[in-house]
Amino acid sequence: MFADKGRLSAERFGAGLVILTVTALSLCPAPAAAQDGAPTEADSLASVPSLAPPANVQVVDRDNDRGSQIDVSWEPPADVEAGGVEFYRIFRSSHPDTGFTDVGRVGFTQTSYVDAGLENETEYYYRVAAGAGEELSYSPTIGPVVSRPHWFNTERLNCLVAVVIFVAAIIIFVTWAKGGRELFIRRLPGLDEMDNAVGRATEMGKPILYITGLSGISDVATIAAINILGEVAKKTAEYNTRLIVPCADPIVMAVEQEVVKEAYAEMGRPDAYNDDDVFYLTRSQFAYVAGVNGIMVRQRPATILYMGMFYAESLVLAETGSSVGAIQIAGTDAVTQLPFFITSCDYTLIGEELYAASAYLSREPILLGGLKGQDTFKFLVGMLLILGVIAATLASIGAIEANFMAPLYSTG
Amino acid sequence: MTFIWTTIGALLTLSIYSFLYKDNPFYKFAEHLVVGVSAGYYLVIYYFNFIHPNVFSPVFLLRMGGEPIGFGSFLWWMALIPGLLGILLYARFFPKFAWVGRWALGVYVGGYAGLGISPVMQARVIEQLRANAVSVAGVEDPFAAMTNLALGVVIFAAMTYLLIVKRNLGTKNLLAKIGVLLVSAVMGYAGWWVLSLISSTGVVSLTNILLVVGLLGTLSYFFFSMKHKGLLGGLARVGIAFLMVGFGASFGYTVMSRVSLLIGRVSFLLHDWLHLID
Amino acid sequence: MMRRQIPLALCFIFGVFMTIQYFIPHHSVADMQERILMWLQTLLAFAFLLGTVSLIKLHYHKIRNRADDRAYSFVALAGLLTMIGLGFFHPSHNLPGSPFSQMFLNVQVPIEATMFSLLAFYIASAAFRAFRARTLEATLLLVAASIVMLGRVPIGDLIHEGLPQATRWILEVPNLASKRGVMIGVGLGMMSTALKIILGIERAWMGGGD
Amino acid sequence: MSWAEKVLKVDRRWIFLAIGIAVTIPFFLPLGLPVITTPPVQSLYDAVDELEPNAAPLLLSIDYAPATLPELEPMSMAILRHCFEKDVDVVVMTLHPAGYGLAERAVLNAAEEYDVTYGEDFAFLGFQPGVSAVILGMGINIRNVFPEDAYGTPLDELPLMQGVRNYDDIPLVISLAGWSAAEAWVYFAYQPYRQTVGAGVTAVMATDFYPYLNAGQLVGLLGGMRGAAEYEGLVQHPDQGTRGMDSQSVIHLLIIVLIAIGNTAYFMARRAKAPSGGGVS
Repeated sequence: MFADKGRLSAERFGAGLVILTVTALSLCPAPAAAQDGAPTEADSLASVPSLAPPANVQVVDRDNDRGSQIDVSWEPPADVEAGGVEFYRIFRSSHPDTGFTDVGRVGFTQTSYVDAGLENETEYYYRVAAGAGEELSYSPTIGPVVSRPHWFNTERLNCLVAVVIFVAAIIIFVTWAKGGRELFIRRLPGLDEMDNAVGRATEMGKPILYITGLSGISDVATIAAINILGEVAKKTAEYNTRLIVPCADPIVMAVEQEVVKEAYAEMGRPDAYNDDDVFYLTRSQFAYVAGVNGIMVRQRPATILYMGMFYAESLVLAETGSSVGAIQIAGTDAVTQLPFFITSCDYTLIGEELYAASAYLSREPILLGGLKGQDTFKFLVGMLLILGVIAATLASIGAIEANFMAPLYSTG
Repeated sequence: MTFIWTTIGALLTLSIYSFLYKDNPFYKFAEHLVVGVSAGYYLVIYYFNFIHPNVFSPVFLLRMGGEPIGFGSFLWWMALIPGLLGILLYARFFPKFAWVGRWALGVYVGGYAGLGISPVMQARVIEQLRANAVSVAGVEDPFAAMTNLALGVVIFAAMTYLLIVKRNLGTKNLLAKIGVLLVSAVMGYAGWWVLSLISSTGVVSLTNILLVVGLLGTLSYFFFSMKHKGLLGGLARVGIAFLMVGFGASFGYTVMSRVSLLIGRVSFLLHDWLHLID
Repeated sequence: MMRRQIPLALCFIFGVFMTIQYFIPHHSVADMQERILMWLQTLLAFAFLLGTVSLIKLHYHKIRNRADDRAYSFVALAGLLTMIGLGFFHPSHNLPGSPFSQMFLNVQVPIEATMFSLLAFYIASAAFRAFRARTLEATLLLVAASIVMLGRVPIGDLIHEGLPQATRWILEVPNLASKRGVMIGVGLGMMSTALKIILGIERAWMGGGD
Repeated sequence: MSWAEKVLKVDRRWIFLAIGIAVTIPFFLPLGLPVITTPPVQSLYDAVDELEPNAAPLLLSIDYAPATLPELEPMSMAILRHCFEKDVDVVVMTLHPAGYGLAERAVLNAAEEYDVTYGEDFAFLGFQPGVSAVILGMGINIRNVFPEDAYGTPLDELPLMQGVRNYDDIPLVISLAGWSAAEAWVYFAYQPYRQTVGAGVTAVMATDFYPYLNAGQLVGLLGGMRGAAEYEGLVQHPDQGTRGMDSQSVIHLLIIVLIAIGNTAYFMARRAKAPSGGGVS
């Protein structure tokens, strides 16, 4: 029900589709197979072969998969003139001679098929037929072939190496920072204002509203926002200012209640914490907005903080907040919503700055060390980009034969 | 019946629009109603989509996805685990045992944090790097004309800025101002002409150079552990410029669909409800 | 030990498993990963009761304390309890035309759609208020937004035929470069935050106490 | 207070009022701004236009939900009108659980305007869950997925469905969706079966679909309300899309004008405050 999530979920759905295909491909053709029955030698001889069969049929275990899949590939009939192929059908059996069933059908431009839903470590035989209308022309039987599951996706080797380097960089700098080094961090103007914003609310005797967006913990941005909430709650506890946190996700609510309670306890004011100020509103995007708008116009907070993942609701919230005269500081990694916060808020943390914020506010050496690790990796990314551009350019003007950086970006 | 439901929807629609004027009882009513209704909706939907099929049905009814499963079988235990973790969350209702709830949160936070590493490296870093590691020579450039024009405008703007603001030329009187603008315009035009000449050879792709410089600049802006001075400072400023153009584009791009939504609501009121237009 | 070490250990174990499963296609690991994802979603479903109790408590307190606008708290509770009643105790709650889906389609959907459409008003007022050529950066934002806005409607074609082309250029060159930069930066921030959670460096989520 | 300062401090409710008026007026007084047809819309129109009357039907998959209704419903109306006008048979279905009522509404409303009969000139198959499985399954035999239409009539009893087995008998599929359903048609109908597919998507999604168009995986594309307006222009039946485009144009222009007024006032006010001129910061 999150509008604007369209594209995001479309990406996720893309991955889902692939999984679905696998099941669909294995399920759907079943009725068709029943209709066609198993082809026999007699069948293929009976149909007058104006069509040539597919050539050079090959079957191999599918690489880098979870198992149960076999790649079938072929070449178009040698004698294409004999008649236009309209489609190919793939037949499978666990015996070389009998029991072939129709497992799939593809259009004439395709020359491969992934057969899924098989038993691992079992021998299978295949035949591929070129078809036009009612006519089918079968290839010879190919096999046996056995499908096996794999323990490592070699196409993701580059990603694994990158993850290992990244983890190493973070751990090295965190350990280094633990040794008590002074670490520099550049100014983040929005966060410098945090103290003033809390102070202003205290002076005016008005509450502070803290909004962590609509996402759950599954978005890392929410975790970053929760870490920042801990620092903010310490300040409100110190200044004795009311902190209101309406939540859109019940688990986030549970965690945020703990975080705020802990911050108040740490500042020696556990009695000032009120469970009713960190509460669940609703998961529904614009129902949540309706509720928060109501809180804004009735409680008139002096300061509003938006941290975390936001969708289309960002501007409705920020404009209502600005109309009640609140100082607003936003921080989000949602690229599409940043422009709206930038236009309506006093300060905006852009993208990665949100993740740097908890280190910046707490000044804990360990967290600052992590930031240094991030920067190191970022430098590496920049260098790889330059190298990649050089390689691509050399390859396209023909100075080198192949783009030597390509394997680095391969995607599995 | 349909008309009654439509009228309810229309009145609620008007109640929300009344908020544009100011907070009022109608808005308060609609707001509280939708908060309650949607919270209830999600409770029901999540129960029937997750708890019932994944926990209740297999554990108590011994059926999973329509298939019977054995009591105490592997699948049965696998269905019991999320049920137990879920019950742990309710320990919060009893302050003495509230800490047990952390076990469930540990699983939840850890599980999702784990998903925030490898796929993120793939999709947000490697894929983006691949898409942006473009060749800057010997490729087709459909945007060449626009890029040249844009760079010409940038030269013009930069000249004007440098001459008027930095050098204080032309702040004295109108004539000087026009002179400075003219000079800048000529420089910008010349720049555009030279660039057009270069890109017409088809050897260098200025567009792709811009893509690469823009990405490097944006990345530089996000350096935290170094002062933004010198080369880094310059690149970061370029990065900010690109960021701002990007944000402006996102803003302008979104306006259309938001206006479509408003048109949709107006059409609902005037057409579906009042039948004022056909 | 039970109170802090076990949750941290669970967080570490599940975090590491979910990190490395990405590289292991084997069905035993893939099945486990799908199962864990199901657990996490189910856990969230359980948490909705926590949320609902929080909402009820809030409005119950308002009513008990005789807050000024407690009448609306009755409205919220009525809406909530109606949906729960129709959802759990009315047969066929998920069929088209059932009272549950009627409430959803004719109460929740129009209100949310209208809230969403408020954006058209706010986008205009935000543009008027904030789009001022105060600085170079603000000017770039303003110019890019104006060109893209005009380049996408018929009136833009009438003003200048180059506008749609300029719009595409802005979207596919400077916009793309900057979006990629933000994405890469955000990716690094995400991974580093996730890593710190898994390693137990960042443990705010646990709250306090022993 | 100078006029510039007054303008800068204007109550934003005046702006809201202006937007409200700007969106409503074109509903009553259409401006009839010319909508220039873009190539992706033209090619989709041509694909429909080339279909033979009273022969193999067009399959229209109305896959949108209420949230994207304003942008996508005008498209379904325009396409349905085009078909009914030309006596092209249409089969309508939906892949979105919330799309059932919307699809039915569109097809019945369009049918009312023409002299067409259910079962002979058009049919409504209803909803089936499982996006990719549905699309793939229909490639083998539509009856495996939709044994009967939305009202319980077996497909064989519908005259226009006789002889329609699978994609071999459907010259064109059009999917109208505000989510990934349109992509699913490319992946699971075009890729395996080489079924000709066209799509209509929201304005925000449109740019993501250009690669499919360039690669020939889509025969044509309608993007957002503007795409609908262009199609309405081609079938010469201006309706919601065209009217919406008037409102769109007016509001976009209004926003630009507001920005211009805001900036003029801003510079006037600043000049008034700092008469000595000098360095601009």
